[in-house]
Formats: sequence, C-alpha cells, structure tokens
Amino acid sequence: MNGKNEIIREFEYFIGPQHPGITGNFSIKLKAKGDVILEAEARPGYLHRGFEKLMEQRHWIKNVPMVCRICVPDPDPNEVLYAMGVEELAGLEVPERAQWIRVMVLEMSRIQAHLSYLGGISGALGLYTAPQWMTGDRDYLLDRFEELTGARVYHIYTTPGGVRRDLPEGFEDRLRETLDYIEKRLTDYYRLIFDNPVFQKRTIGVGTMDPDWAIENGVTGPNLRACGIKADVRIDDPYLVYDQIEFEVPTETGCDMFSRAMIRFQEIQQSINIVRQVLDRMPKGPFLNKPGNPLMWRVPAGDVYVRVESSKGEFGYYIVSDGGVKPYRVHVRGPSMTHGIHVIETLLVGQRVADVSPIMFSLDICPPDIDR
Amino acid sequence: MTKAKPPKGLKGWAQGRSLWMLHFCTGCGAIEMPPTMTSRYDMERFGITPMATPRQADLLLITGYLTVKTLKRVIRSYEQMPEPKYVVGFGSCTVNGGMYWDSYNTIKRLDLYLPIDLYIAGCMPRPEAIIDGFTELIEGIKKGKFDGWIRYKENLEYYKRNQAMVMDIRKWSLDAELAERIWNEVQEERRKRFERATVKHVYELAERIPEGLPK
Amino acid sequence: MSLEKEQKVVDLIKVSFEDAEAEIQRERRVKVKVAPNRVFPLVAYLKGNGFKHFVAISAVDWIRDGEIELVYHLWNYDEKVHVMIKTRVPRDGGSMPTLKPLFNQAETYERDIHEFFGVHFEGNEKLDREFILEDWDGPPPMRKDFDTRLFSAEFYDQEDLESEALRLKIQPYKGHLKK
Amino acid sequence: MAIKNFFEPFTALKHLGMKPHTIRLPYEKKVPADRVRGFHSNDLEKCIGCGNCAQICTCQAIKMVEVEDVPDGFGRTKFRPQVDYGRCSFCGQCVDVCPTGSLKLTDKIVWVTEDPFDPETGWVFIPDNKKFPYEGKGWTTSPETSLLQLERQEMPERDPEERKHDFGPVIKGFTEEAALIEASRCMGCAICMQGCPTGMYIPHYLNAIEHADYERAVDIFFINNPLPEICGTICTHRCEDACVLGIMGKPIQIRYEKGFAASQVDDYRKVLGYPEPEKKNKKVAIIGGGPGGLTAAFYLRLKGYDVTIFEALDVLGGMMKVGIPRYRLPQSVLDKEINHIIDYGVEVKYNTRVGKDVSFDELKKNYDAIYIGVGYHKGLSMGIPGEDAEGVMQAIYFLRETNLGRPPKIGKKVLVVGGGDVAMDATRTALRLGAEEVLLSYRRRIVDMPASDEEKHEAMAEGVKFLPQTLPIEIVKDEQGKVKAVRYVKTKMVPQPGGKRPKPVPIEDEVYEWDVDTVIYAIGQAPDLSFLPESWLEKLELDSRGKHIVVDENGMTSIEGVFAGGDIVNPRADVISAIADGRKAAEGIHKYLSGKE
Repeated sequence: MNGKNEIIREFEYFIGPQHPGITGNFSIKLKAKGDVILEAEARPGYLHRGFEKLMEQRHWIKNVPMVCRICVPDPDPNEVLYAMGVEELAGLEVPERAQWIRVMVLEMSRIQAHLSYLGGISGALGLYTAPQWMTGDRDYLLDRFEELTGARVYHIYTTPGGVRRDLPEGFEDRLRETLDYIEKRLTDYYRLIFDNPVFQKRTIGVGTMDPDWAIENGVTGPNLRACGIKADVRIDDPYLVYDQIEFEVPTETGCDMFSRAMIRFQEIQQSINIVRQVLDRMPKGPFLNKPGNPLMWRVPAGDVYVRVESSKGEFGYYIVSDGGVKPYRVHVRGPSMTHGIHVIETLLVGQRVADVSPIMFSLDICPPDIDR
Repeated sequence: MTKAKPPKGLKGWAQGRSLWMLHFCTGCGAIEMPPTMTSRYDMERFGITPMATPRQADLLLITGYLTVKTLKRVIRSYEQMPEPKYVVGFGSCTVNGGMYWDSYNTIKRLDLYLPIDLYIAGCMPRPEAIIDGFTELIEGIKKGKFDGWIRYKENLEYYKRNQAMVMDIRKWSLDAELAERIWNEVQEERRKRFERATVKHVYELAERIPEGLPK
Repeated sequence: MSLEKEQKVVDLIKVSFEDAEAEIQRERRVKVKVAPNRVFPLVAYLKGNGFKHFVAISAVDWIRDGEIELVYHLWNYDEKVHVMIKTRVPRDGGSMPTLKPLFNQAETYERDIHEFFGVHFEGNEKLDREFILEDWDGPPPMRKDFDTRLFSAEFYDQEDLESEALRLKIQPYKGHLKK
Repeated sequence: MAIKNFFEPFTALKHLGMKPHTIRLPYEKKVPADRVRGFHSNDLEKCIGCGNCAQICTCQAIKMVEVEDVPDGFGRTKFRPQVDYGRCSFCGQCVDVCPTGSLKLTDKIVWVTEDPFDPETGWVFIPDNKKFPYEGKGWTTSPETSLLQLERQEMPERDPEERKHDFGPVIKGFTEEAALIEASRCMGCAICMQGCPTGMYIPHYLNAIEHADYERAVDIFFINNPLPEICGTICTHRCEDACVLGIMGKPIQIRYEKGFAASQVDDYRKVLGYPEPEKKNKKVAIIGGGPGGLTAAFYLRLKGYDVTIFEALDVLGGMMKVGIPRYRLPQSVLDKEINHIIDYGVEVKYNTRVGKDVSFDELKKNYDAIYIGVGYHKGLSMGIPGEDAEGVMQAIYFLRETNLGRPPKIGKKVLVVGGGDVAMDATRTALRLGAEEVLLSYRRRIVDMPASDEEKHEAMAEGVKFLPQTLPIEIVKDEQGKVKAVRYVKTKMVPQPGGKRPKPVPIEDEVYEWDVDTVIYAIGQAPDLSFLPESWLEKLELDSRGKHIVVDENGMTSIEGVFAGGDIVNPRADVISAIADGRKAAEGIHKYLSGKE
C-alpha cells in the first residue's frame, strides 16, 4: 500500500490470455476504478508464429497450405488473397469458372464466420442458447466445405492459377439445401437475439464510436458499415467477379454493438443471395490454369497489394518478389491490426468491466491477424 | 509422503465421467472446440464442460502450437490445477513442431515441457477424432492408466530444466527457489545455444541449384 | 479500362511534390517513390485530399542494397484509388518521424516494424514497450540476416530435412545406378 | 418488456418434435465426405520412390527411406516415403505431385495414441495399404488436378511432303523460350539417370538450361559425354522412357534439351577450360573412329596419354557418319563435335584398315593399350534364291555410299526388308533419292518393330508403306539379271510358352508378289573381326552366340591390355552405349596403365 491510509480505488485487471470472448489468445491490461475502466492496454503476441518469416522460406506453391492458417475463423480470404497476389505478380490468368468458385467459397466462409460471430457475442453476454444453435448450424456449412475441399476448416483449396478440384457432383443441390435451411433459421436467430430485451439493453448504446473517428482510425468492414459508411472492398476495389453480381451492402447508423451485430446478421442474408447467384450463373470450363513446376516456378520481380473483404474487415496482402523461387516478402495486413489494438483501447475507456468481452467480440477481433 | 496413485475403480469412474476442461485453447486448433462443445457433437454427453479457472479444472487441452509466451501461461495454469489432472495434446504441432517446425517462436516438442497423457492426430483433429480421444481418456482414467501429473511431480527437475531452456521460469513457476536454482544453472548452456542460433545468415537469391555433382 | 482517376491522383501528387516519382501500377493502384523526410508532408497532403483511410505500413528488408524500404498504404474512399508511398531508410540505425499525429493506428504499425525490422520512429513513445515478442533478446527476427531455420535447429533442436530432401538425389543413390 | 417478449419463449415448442441434429459419436458414426484428406496410404508396388512428395512437403514431414522388399529395376528405386504425423498438415500436395498416383490420402481421420514416439505404433511410419487401407474415398490425383507439368513442348517438324525430297534436317529445333519451359518441368527426382547408359547428370543440366546458363550445362555434359549435341539429336533417349512424368503425361524432351543447350555454345574448349594435362609417356591405339573410339580418345587425351585413332574410311564418325542419314544428324553438328575432340591433340590415321595397312601385332607391340571400337559394318543377308540379282544390296552399304556422297542407283519401286532404325533410315533415304514408292516388309507386327516410335510415325508420314507380317521367299530376276519382282508369304503370330515374344510362322499355302526393282536388306548387322589375326582371335572370348566380345567392368577383353566397346560389345547398339563404353574403357585404360608402372 502506499503509506498514507488512502483507500485504494484503482485496480488492475488482466483479461486473457484465455478466451475472454474472442477466437484466439489475447490479453488486455485494464486499470479500472471500481467497475468503470479508466485505461486499457492491449497485449497481443500469444499466437505469433512468424508467418511472414516462414513464408519467405517456402516455395511459392508450398505457401498455399500455410496461408489458410493465418486467420482461422475465416480462412478463405487468406487463400484467395495469396492466390490473387501471386497471379497478379506472375501474370497468370485464372479461368472464369475458378473465379466464380472462389466467390462462392469466400461467401460461404463469410456466412460460417458470421454465424460463429453471432454465437460468440451472445455467448459473451451469457445468452448460451444462441451459440448452441448457431455453431450447430454452422456445422452444416462445414460439411459442405468438407465435400468441396476435403477439410472442414483448413480448406487449402484456392491455389495460384485457380482452385485445386472441381465441384463434386450433386454438390450444388446439397449446398442450396443448406442455404435454405440457414435462411429459414435466420428468423429464429433474429427473435432469439435481437428481440431479446437483455441483449438490447446490454448492446444498444454500448461501445459506440464516432463515424469520422472510425474512418480515421482504420476501422474497416462491418464495424465501419455499422457507423453508416457504405465502404465495402467488394464494391470499392472489385476483385474476382464481384462486379457481375448484384448485392446490397447493409449499413446501420447506431455505431454501437447492436448495429455491429445487426450488420453481420443482414450480411448472412446477402451472402446467401450471392452464393445462389453464383450457383445459377457459374460457367462450365477448366478450373485450374496450372502455374509452373512447383519446385522451380519463379515469379517475376515486382510488388503488389491485393485486398479482400473478409468477415472481419479489409484483409490485405503486400507481396514482394525478387524473381526467386520463394517470395521475398509477404506482409499480411489483417483487419484486427487496428480493431484489436488502439480501437479497442479507446473504446473500452468508460465502459464497465463486464462489457469488455462482449465489446471485443462485437469488433470481431482475430488475434492471429495481429500476431501473424 | 505416500506415492500418489491415479484414481481407480469407483473413484476413477466418477472422475472420468465429470472432467472439467480448462477453457484455455492454445493455437489454431481452438476453432474445432466450439463445434465439439455445442449441439452438433456435444461433448457434454461425456460430462466434459469448459471451466474458466484452473482451480476447478482437471483437463488441460493443448489444441495447437504453443508460442513461448503462451507456454509460460500454460505452465502456470497447469501447476495451479488440482490433482489428478490430465493433459491432452491435439494435432501435429504438439509432437514435432507441425507446420511451424522452422519457426523461431514456437516450441516443437510439447512433452519436453509438460507431461502429455494422450495425443490426438490430425491437423486440426476433427470433432470425431476429439470425441474418440475423450472416450479413450475416460476409459483410461477408469482403469487408472493416466498418471501424467505424477510423472511431472517426480521429474520436476527434468521438466523445469527443459522449460528453462526456452523461457524465464522464475516468474512462471510455483516453486520459486527451485526455479531460481535451475535458471542460473541453465544460463551457460542457454547462452551457448543462443549464440549458435543467431549466426548471421548470408542472403542469396532463392534459387534451386542442385548439388551432388562429382568434382 | 480508363485510368484517368489514377492519373488525376498522380497529377495531384506531382503538382506540389515534384521530387516524387509517381506512376500508375494498374487501375486503382498508384506508386510513389519519395525521400524519407518528404513522407510526413506527403501523407498530410494526401489526407487533406480525400485519402482518409490509412491502410498500413509495410517494410521490406532489401539486404543487398543495405536499406529497408517502408511502404505507406493510403486509400481514398471517394476516388477509390490506393496510393503506395515508398521510401528507403538505411538498414542499421534508420529512423523515420512517426505519423501518429496524422493517423492514430500508424503507431501500431510502427511498433510492429520497430520490433521486427529495427527501424526507429521518433515521436512514438510506445516503441520500447514489448508488442508481440516477449523476452526476445535476439536480432529483429524479420531481417534477412536472421535465419529462422538455423534458430529452430539450434534452439529447439529441430531437424531441417529440406536441405536433404531438396538436394537432387544423385550419385551415389544406393539402389540407383545398378545396371 | 413488451408483451411479445413474454410469449416469445413458447415459440420454442415447435422444436419439440424435431430430431436433434447431434451426431451421437462414438455410437453413431459420421460418414466422412468423398474427398476427405485423412491419413496416407501408399501402394508400395506402384510407388517408384522418386521422392517428389518429399520435395514438395511444406512441413518436411516426408523423408525418403530405403525399404527392402519392394521391386527394384529400371525406372524405380528402393526408396519409399516415410511420413511423420508430428509434422504433417494434411494438405494433400504430396498426392498432387505423385507421378504414379500411388500415394493417396484415405478418409481415415481418427488416431489416438499415448506415445507417438514409439517406433512401431508411433506417428512416424512408412504408409502402405495395410495401416490405413484406401477404400475408394479420399484425396487422389489425376492428370488435370496434378501439380506436375504433364504436357510437353512438342518439337516442331518440317511438313512431311516437303521434307521427303531433301536431306535437310527434319526437326526445326527449339526456340529458347520453349526450351526453358520444357527444362523447367523437371522435378529433380533423378530417376532418368538410371536410363542413361553413361549416367549423365540430367536434372543438373536441365536446371542449368532452365537458368539459361548454357556454359554450366556444357560443363555437366562433358563429365561423361564428349558428344552432347550429337546425342541431343539422335539418341534413343532411354532416359525419357524412365522419366516419371511419362507415367501420367509426356516425359521431358531430355534429348532435344541437350541438343539445344549444346547448340547454344560454339567454342566448347573455351567454355570447358580444361588445363593442359601433364604428359604421360604412354601410347594408346584406338581402332575405329566411331563414337566409342572418339570418347575414349578424348578422355585419354585429357589424362595426358598419346592417342592414335586408326580409321578405315577417310572420315571420322563411324556409324554416326556413315550409318545415320544427314536429315537426322546434320553434317555441321558432326564436324563441330569431332573437330573439338581432335584438336585436343589426337593423332588420326585415315584410310588405314587394321589387318590390311597395319597389322594388329604391330599395334600390340608399339602401343601400351588398344581400344577396339570397330562397330557393326557387315550386313546380314536372308539367303533366299535370287539374292545375287542386280539391284539387291545391304542397307549398310546403301547408307554408307549415300552418306559418303556417292548414292548408288536405285529404281522407282524399292522394297526394304527389316524393322529396325536402319530399315527406317533406308526407306526414308530411298525416298529422298527419288524412289516413287517404298515398301517395308517385316515379318512381325508393327508394334514389335525395334525402331523408335518417332521413326515409325515420321516414315509413315512420309508415305512409306508398311507391310507387317510378310516374309520374302524369292527374288524374281528379269533377263538382264535385274530384280523384277519379289515373291513373299504372309506370317501369323504364334504365342510362345513361357512369355517369350510370339514367333512369326509363315502361312505356306498362299504366295503373293510385289513388282519392285530394288531390294535393300536391313535385317541386322554382324561384327567384322577379320582384322584380328587367327592367333589373337581364339584368345578373344566371345559371348555364346559369337556376336559380342565379353569385357570386364573396366572394359578389358580377355586379352590383357586390349579393351573394347560399342556395338561389338554392347547388345543395345546405339550411340550413347558406345559413348558409355568408351568412357568406361578410358577409365579402365587409365587404371590399367597407371597400375602397370
């Protein structure tokens, strides 16, 4: 104690590195007065494997199994990013069908990521029925992934030049079935979560951020759209065949946890529509334009920045090649690099300790993006 | 001090049927835990539920690679768990480094640092494999087969020495002066290893020039 | 694809930064090479002209040139153009002014680059705090002269099979050249 | 709290009747999908141990380990992949680069152990079909999903109609870009080295070519082959038969790659930069200036011996010069490579046939070692009536005269008898000399013909009529003794017991006739050992059928100090075998002579 008999008002809390409400080990040091947080400091680093260093040790094609493990709840953006970046550097053009398949895989991955997001945020608020429902329903989508790519989570399916295998036969109808089932379930989810007075009381007006502050502080993706700003990489910086697909970008104006959750909820519906459009209009034809011999393929020197709209925000790769058989440098710019560090630190100030975990989940922070 | 023995018979059956899993899933394998815990595969049928604090948990799941930073917290949590306690290693990373075999920040062989009772193969093991692992764990506990924590207590010196090689164990061990002693003993070997490990590497364009030609 | 949006950005930069070499890489991508001390004014200038989204700072260790290249990525939500400002600092002892006054999140990227590349950013007071690596007293790991395979082999005694597997298995290959 | 929220929970009653979607593992089994990536299974017979999977594995989980009870032989090794599941990430890329498709990922995904380091039941083992049997479901490879580059750069050829009238080269040669792409297909598994008789370092020079580093490629050629461009044009490319890419797709054009790389370098001597050898005052005599003799001469000169070649004709090159027509092997290539060898100080005595102009005993006396590389220059004849008619000749004679610039007169309709490469050369040379119609008679089927497939296709394309399963029995002469017609019978194939090649048996009852005016025999050659005096001949050990000389592993015959190589030793009778024998003999002579001091 500090000598004088002053009553200690401020406490230090350590949240994490167990799962305080996010997918992955992450910890926050809080200084709070009683229940109200005065200051927060994010402590990442528990999941640092030195991805970028390891990718410089492997040939171009050998990095394909590696990239999907960067952000595990939403693996496909990483695979598509790496493939698109390498294709752009090497000037390797991708067959039409492969681009449509990639869009389908991206949107399916977004649906399953949002389902686990909604399950997570309601779990953090003590509403345990929702994670049981949503993780269970998400599993149907994982079965479709298992049929298409051979693995539930680590798909290793998109590779530079296209995709590794074509759709198995009978896959479209089973996928449509799953999408109908999830779409039918959405009304149940809405009533379970958004109509729930406890959820509304705990999330409306909590963890709000000001739209201009959000743009300037690098908030991207659904978190930005929750502040009324219509910014979506699929429309701003179109890639693959998104410019041939009609879909709206839902926006909310609440800028708080409720609207962030609502954005994800509506995006599930949009993604289901996109996947249906893709299934209707997918052309026949080759699905892979083989790159060179995996042990000798040299990508011409150059650098490129590619970005994709992942379920957590704008995911970008900056790939540099010096003309060798291995990448010279790959910089992974995850969306949580801003959400997880100084956005959460500013957002938590003034909130109550019990809201730390739900707020972190509402921003959908994925610590492996920060640590790589 | 009588030699600790794993529970058997009725006590073992009771212990096996109500394992509480410490909610500390390391590495990228944690993504397969929610489906196993929730309605689709539902491991609560076996009485296994997540538990927030190590004080009430008796099953520690290492579900993937361990960075040095996480290893420190895992060891502290493990040492705080009451006995009998069990550790299950998931996936390739806990056995021989897995995909990150050449990373400078992840530990490669988990059983140098913690006594692992059971390994589940896969990268990442699927819920079917996890549930199969749990049923085998429950059978084993009933028969009193798993005595990892006893191994840890008896060879504490061995484990602490290995841990000290990769991390500063003084702040992260229950037994402080043992940690202090081993930490000082190991400094010399650790510094030598570090020197050998950080020799400057000359970069040349990544080419694949084959060797094996006769001179 | 008409490139006049990108050309407009290039002209925007050229008008008040003659020394910057701006070129269009492809649609929606503009590359600018500029001296280290000109980065702060250029970013401030672009921020005033609609480039509100500070995407990231990337660092590339060009060990053969003895320089570390810092790439500042900016995105314009209205014009939908991505600008990559490239600058080079010496590998050892290189330092840059922090961009924290312009964009808060620049601080995070600078801490990341400082920890992994060893570039100093004046004005960033969180620089010496541990960010991702804990108790790491080796060299900044992302530099090219740090060999992670050697480290993994020596520190964690991991066998590096690649040199053996990738070596072309020629003479003598035991059961190989028996005629 | 609105009234609606009060009644909300009762809507959950609709789930009452539904079946829960919980999969009651382990009692209920979850059926994995068809394309699941589980544990490995490898068909140890089908696997050839090329090591591609070990090279592609990003986690270094696969290591090639030698296994005892697996088939060995041409195009395979005894190495099998050993997988370490403490590393594997189940990405399936090892399956995608497997050239035979023997390595698969099964749909087995459950494996729990207490001790993965146990040598028997541990996680490091050689996958076979017993531990995790493959039952139709899992991750397999196929030509279009394989990571291997299975298509190859076809060699552009001149149009058959245009090329059959002149002796210009048939192939147009690779462009640099095509050569680099073709060379980049090589996975570096080095199985092709088994196929090459002289064991050239093929993956190394393909790697050099892929980097457009032709000097390094030439250095690698000359380790064991001093005639790279010749081999790059006419080799029988057994290395391509062993190439793993040929199993699912097309093998790499190793022969044409070698030819292309060698053609890019004009001055070999400057590139090789061999130092002046220190003189050894020993003399070696080489009988016959064919590929074997030239190779031995080159490597012996490099070792410092004084070498003299005794050539019966007035040109060097042996079968390469007189046997192979100019459209297959241009004269410029011959001159370049032979002159390069000669100007290392090899002394050549033209028009000196051993046994006539100089005796073998003289050589035995004044030279410390002798290399016999005379090759097969005597053609066999069928021994059917009417053979002595005018217009009947041996293919060897016909080709030699044409190649030496004095083509013998042939009629309008030519019949060639035989099925080997020499027969192919004879037919196409006859076409080029103006024959309107060329027939080829062969007693077995087309598929049994020993000629290479390319030769057959090119001959057919140029209009040669193939008449398989025909056997000439008599040549009909007209009054002036010239050939008028050939009577022949058809044969039927009778399968032999014990899996030997089926034998063609003539069908006697029906006799047919072709009216041709020239007949060329190309039914094989025999050795011409007449230069050896009787006293040496019976000391020389020949093989059972008396057609080949027996040599030990150093290339030494039964006569001490006398070495031999090429067609008279090697039953395979192609240029690369002669070069290999020449190389081996050079080492043998060097060991023999340095041993004798």
